[in-house]
Amino acid sequence: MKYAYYPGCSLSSTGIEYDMSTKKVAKSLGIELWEIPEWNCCGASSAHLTDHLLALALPARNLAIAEAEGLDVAIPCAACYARCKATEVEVKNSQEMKKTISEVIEREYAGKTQARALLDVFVNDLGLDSISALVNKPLKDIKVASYYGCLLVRPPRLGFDDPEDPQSMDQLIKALGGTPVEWAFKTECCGAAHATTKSDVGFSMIEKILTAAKEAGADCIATACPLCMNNLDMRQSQVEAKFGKNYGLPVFYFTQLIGLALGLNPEELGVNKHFVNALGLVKKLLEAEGRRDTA
Amino acid sequence: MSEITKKIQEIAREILEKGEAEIVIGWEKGTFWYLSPPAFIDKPEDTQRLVWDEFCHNNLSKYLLDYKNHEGKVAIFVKGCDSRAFNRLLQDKQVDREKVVLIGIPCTGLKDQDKAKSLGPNGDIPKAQKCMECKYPTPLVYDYLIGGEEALNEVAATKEAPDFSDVKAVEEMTPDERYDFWTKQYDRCLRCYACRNVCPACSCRECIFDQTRIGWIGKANNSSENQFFALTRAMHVAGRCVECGECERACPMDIPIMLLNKKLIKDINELFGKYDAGIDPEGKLPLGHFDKNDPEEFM
Amino acid sequence: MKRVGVFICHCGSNIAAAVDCEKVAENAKSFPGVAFSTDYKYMCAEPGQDLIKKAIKEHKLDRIVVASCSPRMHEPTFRRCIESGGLNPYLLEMANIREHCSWVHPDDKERATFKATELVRMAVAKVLKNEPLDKSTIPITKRALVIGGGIAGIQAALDIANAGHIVDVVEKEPSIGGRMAQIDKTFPTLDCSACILTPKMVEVANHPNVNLITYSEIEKVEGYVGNFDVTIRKKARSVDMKACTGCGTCYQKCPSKVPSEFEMEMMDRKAIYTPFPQAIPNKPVIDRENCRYFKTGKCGVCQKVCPTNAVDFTQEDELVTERYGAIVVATGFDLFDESVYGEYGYGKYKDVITGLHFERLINASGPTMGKIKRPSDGKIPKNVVFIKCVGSRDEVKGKAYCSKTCCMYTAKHATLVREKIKDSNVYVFYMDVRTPGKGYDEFYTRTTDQFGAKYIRGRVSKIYEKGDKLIVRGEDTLLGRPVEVEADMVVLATAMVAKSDAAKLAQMIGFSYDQNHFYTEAHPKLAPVETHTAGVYLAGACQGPKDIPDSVAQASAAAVKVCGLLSKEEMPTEPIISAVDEAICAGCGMCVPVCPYKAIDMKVIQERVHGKTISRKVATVNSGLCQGCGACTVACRSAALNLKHFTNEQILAEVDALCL
Amino acid sequence: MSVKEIPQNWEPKILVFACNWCTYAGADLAGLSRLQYPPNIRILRVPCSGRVNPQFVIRAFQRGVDGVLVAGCHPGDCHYVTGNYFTRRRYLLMQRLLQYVGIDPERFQARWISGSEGPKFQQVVNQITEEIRAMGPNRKLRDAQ
Repeated sequence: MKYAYYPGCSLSSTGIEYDMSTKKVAKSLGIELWEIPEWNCCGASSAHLTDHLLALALPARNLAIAEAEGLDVAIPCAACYARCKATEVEVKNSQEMKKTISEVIEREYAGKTQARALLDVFVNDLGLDSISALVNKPLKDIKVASYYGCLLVRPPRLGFDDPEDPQSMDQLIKALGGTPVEWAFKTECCGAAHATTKSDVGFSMIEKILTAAKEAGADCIATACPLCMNNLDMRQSQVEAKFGKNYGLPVFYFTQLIGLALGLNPEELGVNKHFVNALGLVKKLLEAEGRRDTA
Repeated sequence: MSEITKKIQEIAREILEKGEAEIVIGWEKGTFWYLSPPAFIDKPEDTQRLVWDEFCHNNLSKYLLDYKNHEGKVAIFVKGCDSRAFNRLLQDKQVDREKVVLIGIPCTGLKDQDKAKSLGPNGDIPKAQKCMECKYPTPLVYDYLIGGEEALNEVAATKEAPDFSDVKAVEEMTPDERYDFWTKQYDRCLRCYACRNVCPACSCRECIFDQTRIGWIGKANNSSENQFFALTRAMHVAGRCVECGECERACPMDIPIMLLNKKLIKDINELFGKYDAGIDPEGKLPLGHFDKNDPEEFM
Repeated sequence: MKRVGVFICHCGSNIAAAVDCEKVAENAKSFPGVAFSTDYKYMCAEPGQDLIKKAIKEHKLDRIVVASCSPRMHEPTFRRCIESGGLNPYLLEMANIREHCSWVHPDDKERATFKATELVRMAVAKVLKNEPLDKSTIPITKRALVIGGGIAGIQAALDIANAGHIVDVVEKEPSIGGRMAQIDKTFPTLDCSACILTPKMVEVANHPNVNLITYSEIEKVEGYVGNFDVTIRKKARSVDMKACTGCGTCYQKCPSKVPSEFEMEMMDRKAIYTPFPQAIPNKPVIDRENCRYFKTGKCGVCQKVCPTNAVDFTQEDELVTERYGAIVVATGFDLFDESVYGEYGYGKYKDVITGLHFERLINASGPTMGKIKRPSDGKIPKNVVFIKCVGSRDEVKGKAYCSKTCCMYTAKHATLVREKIKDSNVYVFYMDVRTPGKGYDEFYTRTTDQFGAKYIRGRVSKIYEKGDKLIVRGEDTLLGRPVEVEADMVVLATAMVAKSDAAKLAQMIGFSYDQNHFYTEAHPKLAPVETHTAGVYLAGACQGPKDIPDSVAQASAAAVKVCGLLSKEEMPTEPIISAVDEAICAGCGMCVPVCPYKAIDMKVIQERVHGKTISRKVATVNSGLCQGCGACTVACRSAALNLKHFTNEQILAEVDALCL
Repeated sequence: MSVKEIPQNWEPKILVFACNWCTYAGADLAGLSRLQYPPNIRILRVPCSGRVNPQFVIRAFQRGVDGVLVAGCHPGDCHYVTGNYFTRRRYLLMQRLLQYVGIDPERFQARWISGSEGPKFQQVVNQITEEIRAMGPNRKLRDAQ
């Protein structure tokens, strides 16, 4: 199983642990990731607000490189995925756009290569059975709130899961031995950049998600987006201060949870790089494991 | 081969002696060494005439039409292609399965009669074209099997698949070249209807080419009428041809009739999905049903 | 010698302006078989027709060609004309030299005249091979079948019965009444549904011309208009209908409790039961799957307590076959599977219910005796949210169509909540409010203005539980703002969908259905109650979402069609149908699957061959079913099948004539 | 075939098999709407496009027609419910077979034209007439006369 890998810019900065854990886990699961050489920014957030052609051309270049290699592209970041998917679909459905794009990027791109969310690849290509077969440290007694965010399963019809009530990450958590909690905020907006520009708006959005996860009885949150991670993890203490709450909810990339369940070293997965202490929960997990072992 | 001949004679004798059938249809040696015409045996002692060799081309299933009103049972030997022909007749409701005893012969392919004639008995005679493209060398339906399951597996391994390269070659010509090609072929046609008479898909009580009162076709033997015959015959066997190649073998003028049949087979597979005629006598015929999602080219 | 008369019409100047009609008439004189040819200003007018009739006599004409307008316009006129002139009406052919010639080639008289001449030559060549055809008749069985005993079926049955015809009503459930029986009140009048339905149920049950066959299903349908042979499976009730008095002792004593389908599983019924108190027939059936006696062999309480010994465990399904002249299909609808909307939490949260649940909740004989109580804890809800278009108008998750009734019944529900719970708040999330019906918009206006229901234009994105509340989040698209409502109960207006077995019944009877499995009417405007199969009519929501008035209207319309049919002893059949030449037919059966009307069967014939009698199979065309499309003629390689009036010989003659 | 070979005063002759319920009605509508098209077509009325035997088509070419159009209701709209679905199957094959024996694709065409598509009828007739006019008389499959 081989995919072109498009990490995107967040995964070499704020989301570095997403990149670390993705690579580690992919290797353990036997997925070969071929990082697109000299990949460029997908243009997320800025490009599609300013220039439609630019917004398509940027991801198209990366997709074209993968297409020449005959590979579909696995994309961890939800925003990169959304931009790449939009490009793929538009090029695939318009001869005219295909021509224009190929001229702009000076490469052939026919829309044959598919943009695939990393979660989709794990759950639907590799399959839950193959993953659970390799689990040796099940996430027993860990209650996880699967948080998909706004972009991962949208727009409807193009996505790989139900856009309103997605299930794939919940099933993955189950396959890892954990317990997905029932909650209604799976696809709620995390506020994106509002936390920076209009913090009162942004913070209240984060507060809603964290409160809902806590009330649903979650021990932690799983995510598939570096920006969601920023908001839920980095901003958590600020939200706690502002609203006088105390969540203490560690946030994981789903890849980190897979890694933990596979028994990989937490530090190699970047679990130590979070703002809200995540190692505590890991320790609890390991201790529980130890108790079970000795019992 | 002689071993199979022995088995054939034995089983035929047994069938006649036990009264399982009144007639056994097989092959015997003909006037020339490269011909093995059909034999109609009704006495146990005559079964020694039966043979099996590389020239047992005749598709015996077609002869069952001559026994439609016969009260007793008829036994016939079937190669892969004969068994597809039998299914063809079954699907066209022309034979009663209960009234036929089928003896299957796994077939490793027969030799080209025309080449045999010119190369002589010691020549290196190639396989017949139809056998080089045979997808079903083993009988699909039978009551007895010569050589048992083992032979079945052995022969199954020899199966081939037509690559339609000959059809593609014609397709690649310009329209005028194609027209010239076919005109040259069908200008030779004598309208002897031998192709029709041997064809297991041609089971009409009265062929339209014999219906002079409607006037589908004139009696004149000219290109136009010959082409009408060629195209109409092709359309009538479309989706029904079992690829036994008998039409082409029977043609005294060497017209490549299978080249038309194969074109239709290729198109049916491309347009309406994979289909081999004479495999499932219960199935739907390609021109006997439709799919709402068939290709749309007529908008 | 055949003697053809050719009549070229000028149609005033409509034809004559572009075609030299005299010349065409002159040219036609030289065509083989033409004995007389002339032109005239208006062939269809009285003098024109007289001209034809006179010529038939004077010139001993035995077949006629009229070159004029489209045969789609005047073929019937000229057929009648030559018939009164003494010829068989099918010895007519028309050449369309107006729509297909003069009107489309107004500027080139020479070529238009040439074309008209050729069209006439084709018509002459064809008419020479025309055969006289006679309309035959098929007998009509004066008995109608109504499938489905809901309001549509009841209405159709009553109308047919009142016209004096015998009608059987087959209902799958133990009682007639259908969906309307489950409904509490009806919009826009808010009269009690049972109060207007039950009298009709009683009327239909007591009608001397109506025969109710409940707890029964259609097993097989054969035949054709006027003569449908229908096999009905009467399921074993396990109760002797004649002996049972409907006293109800059995179901009072029965120990097995089963969630009641009628009460939307919010209440229990017994294993021996009637679906609801006003059921007709008011005689119970045993639900064998849930009956202790049938499961364990022990119990039999009902049998012991029955004062008339009516309980009979040994009853078996019974198959009866009856012949009918016409069929009305009124099988109704199902509700969309709302669990598809995971974000609404139906099935997860007890207080998220459907409109039909709500109907039972508010019904005086329902599980809460008409008090609106939440299913979870029985509390009276203060804040009630209604969500419309759940499954309707949603191509992604549901159905693309509008379910038509939800706007009105949601308005009704909103009104009823406000009426019954004085301090309640009602919120309705909607996409559009569609109220096309008499008094409908006035009702909706009262719901908002008088009863104060708050309508919010926008979709709901999610519902989740918070304590004992349901948080409903959505968008108010008019204000462009997200909204959040703390609700005690949420009611989903789920889409109406076709019955799950709708396609099966349509295939059995032999008519078509659409991609949503609603039955297809013969014409969306001009034949809305007919199907493509003669003698089969549609009523109610099986054809598409409908409210009660529409269903009743369609049922009466279907009944009129049935009565029209049954009022005759026999009906004429179109003679342009296929025919089999048995001498040629080889019995291969290729024609059978291509016939859209199941008009071709195989039959066995006997014949003598070489002194022996043998039997063989040949195709046979049912003249009652054949509609004359000719599909079979092309499937038949040996041309044993031929279509009358469009025979192979005729079409070949036309092709040949065109090229002379 | 080059333009030179086209004889003077030659006019193409095109046979249209039109189903009674859609295409024939569409042609009537073209007339009612006075939509002009070249007078080269001859409409032969059949109940359904499913009635058109491929043998009729070959016969027309034999007798000297320069082009043939088989036209009927759009799939799904057949007056006889399913006739045109069989037409579609049959003529998808027939069209390919005719081309295979050398008939130019323009000479045989099939189209769906509904009773409300007068303008489409006009446009299809215009197009086919022009295509065939440009190709010249058909000599393939013709009787030697």
